[in-house]
Amino acid sequence: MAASKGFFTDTTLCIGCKACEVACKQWNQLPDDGFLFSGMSYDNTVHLGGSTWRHVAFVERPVPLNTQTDGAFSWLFSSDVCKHCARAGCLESCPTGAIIRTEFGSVYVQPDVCNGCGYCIVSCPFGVINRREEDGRAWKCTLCYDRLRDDLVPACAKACPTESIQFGDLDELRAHAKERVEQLHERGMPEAYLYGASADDQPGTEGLNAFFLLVDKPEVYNLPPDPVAPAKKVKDAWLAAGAAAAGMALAAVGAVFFGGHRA
Amino acid sequence: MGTSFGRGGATTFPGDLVNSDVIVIEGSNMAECHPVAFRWVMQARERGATIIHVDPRFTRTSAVANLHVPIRAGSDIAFLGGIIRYIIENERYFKEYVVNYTNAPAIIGDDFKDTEDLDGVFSGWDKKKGKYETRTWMYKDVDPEPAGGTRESEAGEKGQPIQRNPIQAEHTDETLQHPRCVFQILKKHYSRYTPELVEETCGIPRYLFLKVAEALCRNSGRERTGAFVYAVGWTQHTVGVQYIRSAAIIQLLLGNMGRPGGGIMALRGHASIQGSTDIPTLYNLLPGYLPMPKAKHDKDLATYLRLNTSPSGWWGEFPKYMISMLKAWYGDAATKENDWRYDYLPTLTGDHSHMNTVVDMADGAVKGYFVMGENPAVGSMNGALQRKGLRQLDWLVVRDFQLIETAEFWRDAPEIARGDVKTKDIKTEVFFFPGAAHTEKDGSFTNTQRMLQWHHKAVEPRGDSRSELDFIFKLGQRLKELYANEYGQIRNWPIRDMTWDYPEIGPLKEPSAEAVLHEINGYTVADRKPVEGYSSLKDDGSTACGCWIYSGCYRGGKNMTARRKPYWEQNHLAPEWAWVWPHNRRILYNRASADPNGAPWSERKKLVWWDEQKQEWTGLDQPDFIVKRGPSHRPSKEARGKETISGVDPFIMQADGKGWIYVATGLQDGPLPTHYEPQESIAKNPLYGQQCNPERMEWIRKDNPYHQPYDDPRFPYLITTYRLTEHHTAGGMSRWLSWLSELQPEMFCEISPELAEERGLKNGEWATIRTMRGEIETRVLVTRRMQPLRIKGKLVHQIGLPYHWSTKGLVRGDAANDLIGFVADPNVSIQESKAFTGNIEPGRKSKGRRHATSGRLVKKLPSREQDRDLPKVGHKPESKHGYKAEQTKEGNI
Amino acid sequence: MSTTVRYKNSVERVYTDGRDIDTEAGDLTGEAADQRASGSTDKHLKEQMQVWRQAPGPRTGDPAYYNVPMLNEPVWEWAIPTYYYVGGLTGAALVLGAASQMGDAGGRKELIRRCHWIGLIGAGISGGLLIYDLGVPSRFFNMLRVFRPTSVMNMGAWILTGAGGTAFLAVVLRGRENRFGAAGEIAGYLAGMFGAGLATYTGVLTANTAVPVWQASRRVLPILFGTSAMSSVGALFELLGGKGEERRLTKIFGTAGQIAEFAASVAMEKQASVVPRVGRPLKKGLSGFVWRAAMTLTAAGLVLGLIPKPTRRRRLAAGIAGTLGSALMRASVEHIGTASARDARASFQQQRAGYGAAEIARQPNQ
Amino acid sequence: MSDHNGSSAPVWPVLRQFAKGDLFALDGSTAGSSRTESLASRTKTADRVVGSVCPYCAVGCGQLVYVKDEKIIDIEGDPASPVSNGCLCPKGAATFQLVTGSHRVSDVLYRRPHGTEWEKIPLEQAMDMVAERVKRTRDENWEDRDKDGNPLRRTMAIAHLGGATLDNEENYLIKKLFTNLGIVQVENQARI
Repeated sequence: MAASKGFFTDTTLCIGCKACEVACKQWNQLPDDGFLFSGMSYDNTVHLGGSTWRHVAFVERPVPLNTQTDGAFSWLFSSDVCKHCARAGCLESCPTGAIIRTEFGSVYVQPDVCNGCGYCIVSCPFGVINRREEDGRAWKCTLCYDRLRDDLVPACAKACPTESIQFGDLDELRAHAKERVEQLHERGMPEAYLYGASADDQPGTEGLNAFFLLVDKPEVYNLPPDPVAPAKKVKDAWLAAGAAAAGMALAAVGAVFFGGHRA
Repeated sequence: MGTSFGRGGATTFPGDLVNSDVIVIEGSNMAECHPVAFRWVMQARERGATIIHVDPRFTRTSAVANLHVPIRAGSDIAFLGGIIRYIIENERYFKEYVVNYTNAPAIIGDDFKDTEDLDGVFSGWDKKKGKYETRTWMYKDVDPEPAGGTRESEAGEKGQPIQRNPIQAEHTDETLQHPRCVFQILKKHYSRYTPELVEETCGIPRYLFLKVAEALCRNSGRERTGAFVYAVGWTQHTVGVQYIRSAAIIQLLLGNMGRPGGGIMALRGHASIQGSTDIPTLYNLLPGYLPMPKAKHDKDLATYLRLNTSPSGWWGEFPKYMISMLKAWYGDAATKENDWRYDYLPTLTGDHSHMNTVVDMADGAVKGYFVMGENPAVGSMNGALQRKGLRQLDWLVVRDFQLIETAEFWRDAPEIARGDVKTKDIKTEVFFFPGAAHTEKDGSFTNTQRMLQWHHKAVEPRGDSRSELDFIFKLGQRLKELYANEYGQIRNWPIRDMTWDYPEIGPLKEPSAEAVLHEINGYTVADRKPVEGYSSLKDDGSTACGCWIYSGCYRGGKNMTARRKPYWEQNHLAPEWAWVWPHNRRILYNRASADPNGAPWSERKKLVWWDEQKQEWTGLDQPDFIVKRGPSHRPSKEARGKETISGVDPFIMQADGKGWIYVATGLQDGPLPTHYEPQESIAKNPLYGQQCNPERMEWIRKDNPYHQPYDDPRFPYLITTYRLTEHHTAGGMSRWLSWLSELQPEMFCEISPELAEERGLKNGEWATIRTMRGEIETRVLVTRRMQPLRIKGKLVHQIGLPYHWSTKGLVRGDAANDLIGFVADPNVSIQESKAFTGNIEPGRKSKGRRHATSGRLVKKLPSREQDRDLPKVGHKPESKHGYKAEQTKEGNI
Repeated sequence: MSTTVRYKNSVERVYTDGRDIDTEAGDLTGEAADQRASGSTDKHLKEQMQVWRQAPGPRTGDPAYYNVPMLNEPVWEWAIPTYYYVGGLTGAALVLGAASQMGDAGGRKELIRRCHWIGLIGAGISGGLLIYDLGVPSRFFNMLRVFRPTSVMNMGAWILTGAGGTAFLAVVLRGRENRFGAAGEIAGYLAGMFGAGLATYTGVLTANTAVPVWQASRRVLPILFGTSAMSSVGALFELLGGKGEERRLTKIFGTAGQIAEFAASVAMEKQASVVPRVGRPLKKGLSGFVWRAAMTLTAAGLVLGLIPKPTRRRRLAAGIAGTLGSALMRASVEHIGTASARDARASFQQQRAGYGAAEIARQPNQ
Repeated sequence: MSDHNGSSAPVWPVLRQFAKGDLFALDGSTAGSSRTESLASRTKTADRVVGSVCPYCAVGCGQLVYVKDEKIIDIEGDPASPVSNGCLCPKGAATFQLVTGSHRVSDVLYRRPHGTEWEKIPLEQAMDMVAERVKRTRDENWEDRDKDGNPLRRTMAIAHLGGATLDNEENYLIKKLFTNLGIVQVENQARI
């Protein structure tokens, strides 16, 4: 198995150009997501979806960043992507085996297997994977599985003009990201932190293979503050199901016992 | 820039911005419009450089800059002038650099009067002609060549006549104390550009202004450098050239030119826009910034050469370039006896630039029009007037990828939709030819850093798609055939004699682009061997060269522009990647990176230096200097041409080898940048009685109405236009692509929450925007990124409008340029689209009216034209075109 | 496909297939090159997305991103809640069938036969509903491609297959006078076991998602679904109008189910509302209304069924109310989930309140 | 089940699970299809890779054009370029759609005077027609000298616009041909 690969998206380097969105569409030959004016700053793709595997969020805040020497305003950009979680909700919920863990540690949907059951869609704690109505199958970022097979960098990371999207071996990325946060703290940006860089940061997913450096609350970027792979809690439900099944059996037997022979 | 430093091209390249300690981005939204070049700015920031963005809007560039300075659109000279004053008053200039490498010590003639003396006008205004007589601006005791000096500068855009006598200051004062020296004149000129005035003019609070000035000063000198970055946010004004001049002055004062991390980076918007001025599809130039002959002056070759050859500086080589070009064009037909067929060239009688062509078109004087890879019906000002012009043509040829608005102006235009104009009433015959893409043809682009890069043909064009090369070549062949029986007439001889024998290659028998490049590079006539560079060119007809500044790009028969040695195998200047003019020099004027003695100013900022041992200039870059000329060299009095360049003259294209803080000759509208208000402003000029640039080009005609100069009650808001990362200019290359269209799917305007409140506008809903030229509807983005400015206690609101959309493509919307009138900078005829006034109201109330076709949109008010100009400047007569007819029809020449 | 863009000044309409690649000039072989895009818009995006009408700026203290849903909402339409109902009914009937096989089952022959038939037909309908709802129905059998215990749906597929298979065997073999009869008898019991799974796993399936209200209700949902399955069986037999032993027996089973279902509903409301924002869809809006309606119908069914001396009419009414209540309960759970997924703040507040991953850390046994 | 593994592994992943003792079937090696197994980047299959330059703005980012069977299969940044290090902006990244898009017209179209529709005409015919019109317009509107007798040698009735998106070689031929026809109104985007 090859070393685990992933993305480190450093939002302090993002200029919101959306090259990643287009490079992704180009390489994967995805269709557009509709020509809808959202009114949400410069974000007209709004969210990740079946046909949008990279999405840049635009956050207009009435507070400055600490590195800005003046002003009472800041504009944050963040290129969102499938997180390829170490514990991936979609993967664990997929009933067909269409979603697999690859040799690069990424989570991949096999379009030739997926039957479009839609279960992964509600199982993703980040709202990443989605179906396109006319197509029926579930789609999301593949971490450019095809490119990785040939030692190529994923299309978005390659296109990114400012190295906001960094691709590489996960261990190295994590080490680098840690240094980067320290560097930013030194430079007077104490608000910088890593999102999902490790299992410690994000126990619910046991760490993201595509993690982020953020400068505001995750919610500001439409990211959950404490996501959890649903299967981590499923034991409770199975126990309840067991109890319900037992109760039902008991009720049935009871009904037979009490309702049976009296007549 | 041409007039300040000698060449109009960007003096550096984006990659070198990494070495900057401070980068001021003004008049450019670099992160949005040039994201990949911005890569280097981000790297500089990460290395600790301070990034400052001065812009009316808080853009994606501002978002990642250390400091955003909101400015009133159209007030940049006041701001930059304020910085100049700050540098001088606080003695923060790089004295050794200024004294040695600039014309600051030069003494100016006694007749010169500054705008300070004449309330906003320089000496020499000719009321009758409506233009300056620039003689009084000259150095003391230097007699400029009378009127005829017509050699154009290498201005990146339209070059200007520069009078090329030995313009070397006769008198200098190296102590910079003489009251008539450039330095003192400069000091006086900007003495009123105080922080208070900057605040009052630009809406920039004092403390912010001081932050910028201090950051620039702090990062200059031997150890540190700063760079300026601009784009069309500066050029598209009635004083556009002077905006750039202001930055040039700052960079010269701070000693930032020719040094790593310094310079002025001009960012251009099209793949080969630099190339299309170098090898100009511009009326006033021949390839390599050789001027087109002027009817009145350049009657024969001898006169033309005399008027254009500079007795000092590099332009002393002029005849070699001109004769080699004629030789390339006319081959054997060009002989010494027939003046190399100079008499084949058509001549100019005035300004024949685009906007004049359009009004001529609208008046029926132009019959046939070729449009190739451009969409003027959307991308040009006053779209309705543009389209009116198209309707008057007999025939129109459009070459593009798809049916753009210009190709279908007769079918799909606002005035057609409205019914003001009927398709069947339009007589124009239209030919649409599908163009080949860059992947379907060989050829070179010249990028913003003057780099020629070759793109190879990957696949054959499909269907009837052809390259422009093929189209023009075959059109030429046909015309040669058509005229074959009419060579009795002299006027047809150029067609007969024009060399047009490029090898035809491939299945489509296309002309070989490499053969054309070979001709551009130049060759020795006898054996057709490519020349090594422009220093090999001769004025005896033994060499031919299509464009002398590109000479060397095909050196040794090798296509240098196709070189692709990976950057990691060479230094950061990457000299073996493609080819840069001139002579593969990456940073211009790099002689200035060394001190007068030839040693680098500092280890940290070394680039080119004098090697005592080898007795030559050496370093990381190709020296932009005469390699063997030592720092101690001083020319003799008798020296002529390039022999006049001394060892301490880094600006070798300038007649005196110095960086020009003060432009004694070469500009139409003054030797020093002066703050003038835009044609349509929200404020009276706070500095001078003269409101606008007196030399600006106006087109006073019914289909091009102007608002009142300021305080027009009908149009209380300032509007500025721009583009977005997600689209490309007029949209011909982006609105048809779904992957780009979905990212910015509709036309919108950007306004502040305060303006939204004032006018009852809501985010996401509709607004109607009006000027006298037209009315459009847009979606509304309410954002704190648009910040109202407080000017003299009054809130000034600005409206931002991207201009990508029109009636065709996947995503559509009204075209912003339909709002803008024709008015332009006098030096380069570039229109003012970055600052004008208008009004906004909520809702979709536009009826799609355009003044040019639907008549008046708003109630009539007195024009108050007199408020734009002082009485002594005069009033412009309403003439055929209405522009200062004297000036532009005859006077410019 | 075509879409008309709201631009009134154009003559031409806009056509795009989403990529617009001329396949003579460019190759379409990328990963998603065959993703079909007949409509211009991701349907769900379009439904959810409304043009933002305010000046941007996240709310301090309780930020969100333009109120854009953080999660994707369920793509399941009517077929899946219907399947929940039918599957539940099937499962509970098989459980009852198996229980009825016990002891002296002579008098319950008809009941057992009916239960097995309900199991067989119900499993068939369930399969049909699932196939109908799949994005790519032809790939239904991919459900059995792997055995993936982490996937509740995969388990469900095996359970449904097992339930259907054993119900089939029970129907075909049971009662025969040979070895096959014994096998049929065993199949009946097995069917009961599968049935218990079938009737309750759907609750686990729903709970095992990122949808905040479902996740918060995970300890109740399987019980709710199981008890509701029981009440549906009771209601169905009311409708079928069984007699004697069958009637008594199913009445007890169904009534127990209805009482438990009602109790589970109340418990769910409480569980879900630990974080008020999470429980909101149960109380507000259309989803809240549907939820209440389901509870009311279930209660009505229960009350009608408990009135002494039942008439045929009253039994029918009780059966209809119970059936509708059960079915509507499943539909409302679906609806509540959709509403919850659309509310990004439900997730945010749930997780901020310590009910994200932090909840697991607080449970040392997990 | 569409799986068809070339290898000896069982076709049905459940059997693979048994064989490997894999209880969960999460891993690609168990649940992968044959397509997944043979997945590779399409650029690998290119017949040739052609060096190019981005056609949008003037930064001049390097591009690589991948061609297979005379079709373009991909266009992306050239990592070797000192200008761009392989990066592209959104427009540059959309170049593939720009050059292979179905929006491109590949016929010559003609709109006759007062016409309401386009007509397709052959390229050669169109070229002849344009050449004829250039000649006629030039001949009819020739200016030999101005009123003072200065040489003009030109026609002001024909103009040209465009060049900043074109190649240097193209601009050169445009300038050369038009200047020699006496057309001086040659302009481009640099002014716009």
